[in-house]
Amino acid sequence: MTFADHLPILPIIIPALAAPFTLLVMRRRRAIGVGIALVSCVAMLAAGLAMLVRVSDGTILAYAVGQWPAPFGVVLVADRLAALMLVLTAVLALIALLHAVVTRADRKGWHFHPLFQFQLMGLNGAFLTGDLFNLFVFFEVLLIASYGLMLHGQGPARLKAGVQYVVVNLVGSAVFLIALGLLYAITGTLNMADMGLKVAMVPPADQGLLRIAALLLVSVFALKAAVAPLHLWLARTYAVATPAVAALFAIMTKVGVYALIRVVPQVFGEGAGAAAWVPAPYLLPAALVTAGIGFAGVFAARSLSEQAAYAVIGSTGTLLIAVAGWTTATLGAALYYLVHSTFACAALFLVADVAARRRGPFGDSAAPGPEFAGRSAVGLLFITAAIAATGLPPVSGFIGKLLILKSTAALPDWGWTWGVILGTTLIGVIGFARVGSAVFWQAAPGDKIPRAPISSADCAAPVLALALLAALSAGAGWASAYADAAAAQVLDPALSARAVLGERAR
Amino acid sequence: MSYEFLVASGIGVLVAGGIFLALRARTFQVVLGLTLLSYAVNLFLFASGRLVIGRPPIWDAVRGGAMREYTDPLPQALVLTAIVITFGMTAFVVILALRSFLETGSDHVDGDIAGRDAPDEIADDAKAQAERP
Amino acid sequence: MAFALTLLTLAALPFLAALAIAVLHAAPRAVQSAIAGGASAAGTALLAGLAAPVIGGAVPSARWAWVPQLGLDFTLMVDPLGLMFAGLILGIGLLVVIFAHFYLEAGEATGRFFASLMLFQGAMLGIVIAGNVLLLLVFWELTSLASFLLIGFWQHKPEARQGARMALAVTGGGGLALIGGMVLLGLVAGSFDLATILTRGDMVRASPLYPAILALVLIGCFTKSAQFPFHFWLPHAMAAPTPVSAYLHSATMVKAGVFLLARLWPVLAGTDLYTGIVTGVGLITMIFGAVVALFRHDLKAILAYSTISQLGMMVMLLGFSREAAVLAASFHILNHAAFKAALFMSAGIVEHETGTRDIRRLGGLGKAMPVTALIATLATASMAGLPPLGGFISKELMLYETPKIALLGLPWLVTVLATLGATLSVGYSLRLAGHLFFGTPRAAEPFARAHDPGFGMWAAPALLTVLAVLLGLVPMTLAAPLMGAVTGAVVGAPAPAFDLALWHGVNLALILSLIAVAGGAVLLWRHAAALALWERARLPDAQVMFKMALAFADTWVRKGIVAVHTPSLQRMLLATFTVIVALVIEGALTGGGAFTGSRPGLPAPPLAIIAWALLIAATAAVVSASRQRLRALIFVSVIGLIVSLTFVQFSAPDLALTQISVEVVTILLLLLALNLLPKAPPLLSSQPRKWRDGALAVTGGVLIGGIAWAMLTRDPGPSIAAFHIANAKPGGGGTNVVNVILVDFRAFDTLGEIIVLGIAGLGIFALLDTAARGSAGSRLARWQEDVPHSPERHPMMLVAASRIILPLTLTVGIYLFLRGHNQPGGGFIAALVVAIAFLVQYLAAGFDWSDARRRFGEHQLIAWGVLAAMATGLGATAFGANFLTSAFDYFSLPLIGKFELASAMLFDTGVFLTVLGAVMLALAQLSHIAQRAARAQAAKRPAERQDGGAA
Amino acid sequence: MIAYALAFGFAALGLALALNLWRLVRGPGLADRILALDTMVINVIGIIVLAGIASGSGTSFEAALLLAMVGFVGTVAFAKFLLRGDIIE
Amino acid sequence: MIGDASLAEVLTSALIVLGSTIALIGSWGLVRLPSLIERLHAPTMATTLGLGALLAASVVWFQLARGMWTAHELLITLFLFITAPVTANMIAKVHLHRMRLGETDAPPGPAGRPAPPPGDADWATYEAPHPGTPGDFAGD
Amino acid sequence: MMSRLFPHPGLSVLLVIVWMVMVGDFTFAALFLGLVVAVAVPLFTAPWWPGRPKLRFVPAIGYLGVVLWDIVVANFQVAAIILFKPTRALQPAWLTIPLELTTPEAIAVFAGTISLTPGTVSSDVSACGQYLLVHALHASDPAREIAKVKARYEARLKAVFV
Ligand code: NA
Ligand code: NA
Repeated sequence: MTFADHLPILPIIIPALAAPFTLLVMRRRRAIGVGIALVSCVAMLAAGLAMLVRVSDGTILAYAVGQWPAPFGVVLVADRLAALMLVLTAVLALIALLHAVVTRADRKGWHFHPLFQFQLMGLNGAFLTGDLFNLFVFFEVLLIASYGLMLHGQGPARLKAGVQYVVVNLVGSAVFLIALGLLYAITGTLNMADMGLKVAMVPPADQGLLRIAALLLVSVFALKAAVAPLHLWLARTYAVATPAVAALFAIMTKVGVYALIRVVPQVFGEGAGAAAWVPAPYLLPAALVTAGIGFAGVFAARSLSEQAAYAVIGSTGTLLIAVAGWTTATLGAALYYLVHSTFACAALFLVADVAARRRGPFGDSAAPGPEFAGRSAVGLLFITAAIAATGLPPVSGFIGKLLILKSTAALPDWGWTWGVILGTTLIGVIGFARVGSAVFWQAAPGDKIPRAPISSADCAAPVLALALLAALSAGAGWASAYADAAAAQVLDPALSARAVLGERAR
Repeated sequence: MSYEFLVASGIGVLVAGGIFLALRARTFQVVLGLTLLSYAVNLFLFASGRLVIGRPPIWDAVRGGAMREYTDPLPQALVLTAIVITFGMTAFVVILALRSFLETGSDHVDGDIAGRDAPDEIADDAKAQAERP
Repeated sequence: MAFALTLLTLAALPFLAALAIAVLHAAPRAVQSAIAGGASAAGTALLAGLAAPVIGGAVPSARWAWVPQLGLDFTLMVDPLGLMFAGLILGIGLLVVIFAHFYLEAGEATGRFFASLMLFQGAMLGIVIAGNVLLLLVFWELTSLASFLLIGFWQHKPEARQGARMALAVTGGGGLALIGGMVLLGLVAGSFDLATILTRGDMVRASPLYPAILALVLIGCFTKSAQFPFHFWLPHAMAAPTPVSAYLHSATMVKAGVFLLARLWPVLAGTDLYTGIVTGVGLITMIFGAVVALFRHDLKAILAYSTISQLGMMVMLLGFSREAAVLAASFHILNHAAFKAALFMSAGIVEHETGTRDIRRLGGLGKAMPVTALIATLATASMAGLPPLGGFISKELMLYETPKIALLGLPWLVTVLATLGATLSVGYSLRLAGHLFFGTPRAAEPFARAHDPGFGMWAAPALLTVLAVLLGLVPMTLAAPLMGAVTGAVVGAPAPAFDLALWHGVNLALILSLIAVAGGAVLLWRHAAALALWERARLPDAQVMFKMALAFADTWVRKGIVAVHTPSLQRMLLATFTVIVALVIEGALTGGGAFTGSRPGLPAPPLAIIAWALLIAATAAVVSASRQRLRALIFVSVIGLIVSLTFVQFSAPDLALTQISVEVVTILLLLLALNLLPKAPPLLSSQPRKWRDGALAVTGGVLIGGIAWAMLTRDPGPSIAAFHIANAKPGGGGTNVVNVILVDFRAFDTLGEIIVLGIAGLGIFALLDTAARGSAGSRLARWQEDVPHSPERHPMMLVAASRIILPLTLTVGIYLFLRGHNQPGGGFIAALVVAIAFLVQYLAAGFDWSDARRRFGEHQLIAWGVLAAMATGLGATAFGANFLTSAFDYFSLPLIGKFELASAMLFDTGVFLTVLGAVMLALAQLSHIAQRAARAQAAKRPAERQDGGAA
Repeated sequence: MIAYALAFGFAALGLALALNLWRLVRGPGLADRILALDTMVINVIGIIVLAGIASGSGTSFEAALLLAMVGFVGTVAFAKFLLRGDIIE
Repeated sequence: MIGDASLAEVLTSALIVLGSTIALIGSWGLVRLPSLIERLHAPTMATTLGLGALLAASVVWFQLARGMWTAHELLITLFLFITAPVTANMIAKVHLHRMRLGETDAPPGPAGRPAPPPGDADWATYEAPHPGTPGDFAGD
Repeated sequence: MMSRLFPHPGLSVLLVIVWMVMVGDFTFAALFLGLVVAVAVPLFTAPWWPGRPKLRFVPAIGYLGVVLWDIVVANFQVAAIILFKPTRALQPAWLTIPLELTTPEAIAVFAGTISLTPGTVSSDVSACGQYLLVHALHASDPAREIAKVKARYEARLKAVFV
């Protein structure tokens, strides 16, 4: 048993330790607390990258927590997809944390850093676990932490939105538990791989229950992913959240998508009887509508943060359009676009904040404010972020959308898909251009804002996010190759079954 | 009348009550609704181990470690976890509701606010003509 | 790959220049324009180096892999067509930079200007030398973005912002269509490599997708090249500084569409569909643009519409699908680039010098600014197609081809309309020159200011005009080789023999152009009358329509979005529950299988039925009394009691214990909160809504109850729990299997669970700590008891009981904790019991008294609890086992005898601490703000009494 | 014999619960409902004890103990709420 | 049927019948007695002799029939003896309080309202306990 | 030393008993743990019960016996009342009992005893702490009731609490 063998659990342990420590030191020694938080994020990134390297050859690491063999204990499964999500999370976390610290947003209320670390623990756990109930637990961890973070800074708007966000998710959790109970009652197991094998043996008499359970579970994931019509909770929640937090939340809807990608092929794939590919008839239409609504929202929104929030919805829709294909090509395209859209939306939230901090009373709303220092620079950041979010060249979103277009061309409904993807891009472009030109070009009567100019340090985080997008475009060849490999791995549940269950898999 | 019917119908009634209350407009009613829902969910999860009388999953020398001697312990463990989590969530939402009431002066679930706060049209389009020299 | 480096440099130069200028945005203008000009010059030089071999037939190209999965490679290639365009882009680019250097006013953001300009140059250059259609798309959209920035350069002008957005919307949108078309094209042709695609024309034209591809590609081209009905953005783009108009909107960007048509000519051209659409659209555009140009008064508007018209002519020629027509188009591209750029710059000069662009306020400028007049007049003559200028030759070539094309089955139609177009272009050209430089000044003031600018400013247009003249005088020597090569490249075959000359003897073409000239003269002569006619006829304006469409979309999309997304929790939940219910029904209907299983039911004794009745009644009461909140809470605790009893009955002692203790804490929590909430608020929901929700609720209840029934009446299959039971004692060292699962088999869940509780505690603290401040604080201060209360705060008997209860309960708690591993109990239950023991103290003796005796901070409890649990997990790794691996052993001491120590106990301690901390944190904090409220109340009372006394 | 006694006991306590329910629903005052709830707890303890005798195992004993220990907290809190509004002050 | 077991059975059965009967009567009293303050007396029976007998039955049964020495039932009695008077006291206070408020759903009952104690001090429910007196236990 | 280790010996004894009763089997291990608890818990909870009263054991035991007997008797009396006495024949009454006990603990035990015997409920204490308000379910002669409880309980309690 060497240190390397514990690799899969590190991304969970690191924040789980960092959180209580920051909690203990924060009150007296701020700097140390922030230091711990940053170090923890870097360590997480390191662990993620190590895992990425480790699994890039196709190996699937299975880590039996408590050394109880799967399916009896909880097992962590690190494959290409998990590693990808972990690295993505860690990088995003660094960006968000950087912004929070630089803009001192972390001081606007209690316990930002412990909550932040716990949030990351929940995310990493959700990406790693190979056990359905454990997935529920980690969902709850990341949710309760997100409640705290979403309310960070408080104020009426956040509290109002908070009530709705929390209640909706509580209902979601309730449904999750019902689905779990039903699945356990039918299959007698909680381990995903094991359940994938057991569903094949479900007698005809229980097929109805099986399908119901599957539909309930999928609908929970759809709620987390904010798929129309279950997306209503998202827009205001994200728009009012502290920008650094909102940036981190860019990954939250992706958790729902991830869960779909992870669970459907593994548990409800071929041979799942009545539950085979259970979301199939609904996912594509819902995704198309979601994408449409999202970018229509971008078009209709009246402030940068609101646009960012709707862009999250739109990007999730676009992403799920590809997922709904359930082929290696489409899933690969989806994974590439997932990474891209996460950073793009995060960048939007951050740029919106940078602008709002400079426009004083005008915030990031489309009302023309006085000129402010570095307007064209911030404007340039916004344009880049907007290009990325809409998927125009030369940023990675373009490549992502090309991948999706190309991979979906073979599918029966490609006409709809293409129409929506290209159409939403246009709506998005127009929307961003309007609000952007109002915020960054139009000067209201009365010149520069009479406030002390803000140091441009707060541009660091958004610039970093955009730089990552540039890298993602430059390295698109490698990235999409990895994404395809990850997709292929996910779509072959036998692989992970063998890795997790060993000889039990037969 | 079988126990199975009593439990199942009980769950159903709790769910119905929960959904109805969750759809009310006052935070406190919604909290009550969520409470009912969580009772129902815990019972449901518990029921996934079926109903067994007089065989608690506690080892004794006589019965040893044979599955059939005991009721299914796993759902019980899951429910325990669920109860704890639900308690945490309920506590949080209760206090959030109270806090939002204190902040906004209304215990309406939407804080008595509908629509958005942002200006309704982009100034650029409206002011375009006016601005022209 | 011999040319790889050259090509790469060629493509990269403008971008590097843009970057450099952006970095040096504060540097003096000279530096910036030097960089820009230098880059353009260098590029031109590189290109010149390539010219000879390319015209000689070589096609320098280089390829770097980028996204293989996509077929997107970074391929660059320069063939004659690309060469010609690249030449225009770089050469005219250089001149524009020089012109702009003198044109821009002092204090303008020259950095931003030149950076954007070079960004555009790079993008445009990319389009014409891209060897991969996907790469071409990248550059294509990039030009739209660059033009967006350049048109909007004068940010303070609303027309600039709107013009920029319109251009972006139209060309960008067209670009998206083009993306669709190109990806389809690539998929059909089996490759995205341009060279390969060009060889697979037949395959493409044969494909059923050909119409779709054609439509999408043409939309892209037509929007970019401002073809009717997508032309309207171009005049609005004239809000840009004149150098931009000269560069993007006459010489280069608007020709991108023409370029792409030419580029894909071998693949797409040759079908009736193609000829029909492209010729038709080009022809209409040519005439339409010319007519409008004839009646505009703004110099730049006239030039813009003339550009539209000229582009229409080129598109039409390409539409003919004939080699000779392609030659004509190519030659006209060259001519137009030369004279139109010159004209834009001249217009810029005129505006610069006279301060106006309104042709009605100008005139007779020939005396005031002879040089400009000479340059502009010659350029105009070329535009009018008068000999001996290049424009004349290309027009001749066109009119020579038109009779060979039949449109709508009418062989003469194209000829007639083309001649009409030519006539009109003569008309607006003559008017431009005539009304500008000849005759008498129409307004004194602009004329007074007018005089020729410095050499720097007229050098560029002069050079271009000279080019335009030479293209007419010595076309063969100057352009023939290039034209031949270009035509060959476009048609993908050796070009037919041709002769570019002013004089081919008297033929139809010559007669037609004489008619055109004569007609043009007449138009100039009768212009006033024609203008009156024009202004009476109100033709529908595409731009107005576009604006209306956008406004309409804006209004209704916004209305829709706002309507749907009104942040209403009730709506969110309604949607959620509806979806859930619908899905369950769907599953039940399509899934099949039996409703009731075969498991024999357990007969229920009367007592059970009574308990059930209690549950139903209590639930009903909670629902019906949900607004008499205290009563509702009483019924809630009845439900809790029945649920606990259920757990007892069905062999779940641990659950019973947990339920009982959680119940108490929850009720305390709700009571604390309720004290500050309205007790019996007015009714909100309307009656119909209640019925709707009721129906949904009942459906949901029936469905979930039904599922539960189906589940309960089925015998369980083999379960992983068998392993848990079998290994609880031998493997986990405990006889309470549930507890062993919690602290060992699935301890990982428990770890997450306590963390959830801990986070909840932290979140609650963060929420309540601020409650004393801001509006919440003031509201707390204004807090009123809604009913008169008893003055007694700490009833004696309660206090007395609480004193003895604390030690007793703690003892029981310790007991429950220690035995948890083997008997019902455990860390969580113990923690709740202990918490309750302390809460009783708070309840009896009050917050201050109890809090003063508190030993540990709740935050510390939570932190140490999580750390203890983590430490247990990590401890295992120290022994080379996996995280959270448990260990236990039996020890024995004299007297005391055999006892067990299990690492799980340490883990359970972590659980205990966290739960205790979280529960205490939540309730203590909550009671605390309630108390602040009470204090605020008490503080107010004496004041009131005094008021009473005074009254 | 013991079986009959147990049957009688369960029946009697069940009936008691039903009577409590009547008072619980009928009220009239909140205090009456609270009292009914308190009595219900006592009767449930009795039922659990009987069940323990019936099953011959002590596993359900702690449930009864816990009810006896913390059951009153709810009752007291309700009462305190009616008296003072603020249950912890 | 002579012997421990049968004795145990007889004893246990008797105790069970006694206890459950008392509990039932208590609940009946809760239903039939005229007002809150009278009803308050009824459950005391269930708490004391009712549960007492049942717990005794349990002790006897496990002791004599099963040979398991269990006395932990006594703990339940212990806790009930501590808590029952408190709950009764609190509910009585609520009754007193509401009588003064004259709430319609809290009729005084046959005994009517209590007379104030001799001296100038009123009952604690109506007048905060004077500092230093036993009533001021927590010491405000 | 002993007093610091056992701030309240009576409580410690009670806890040991409670512990052994809970554990249910007499092993040294159990006793040892019980002793640990009996020492630790009172020490830990000392601040929560300032000024604990001292009490005499023997009288306490006696008192307990009397109370238990009275409870049983009272149960049957009240049962009879509930079952057979019509409401109109019921004579509920408020008893104001002058207190001789002075410590809150003693008064609490006294009042508790009264409440535990069915038929009487201690309802309140006077603000001055000198009177106890008791409600009697059926008291034809309130004065006799008062005298009885004072004689049977209060007198004995004065001996228990010193
Ligand atoms: Na009582
Ligand atoms: Na009594």
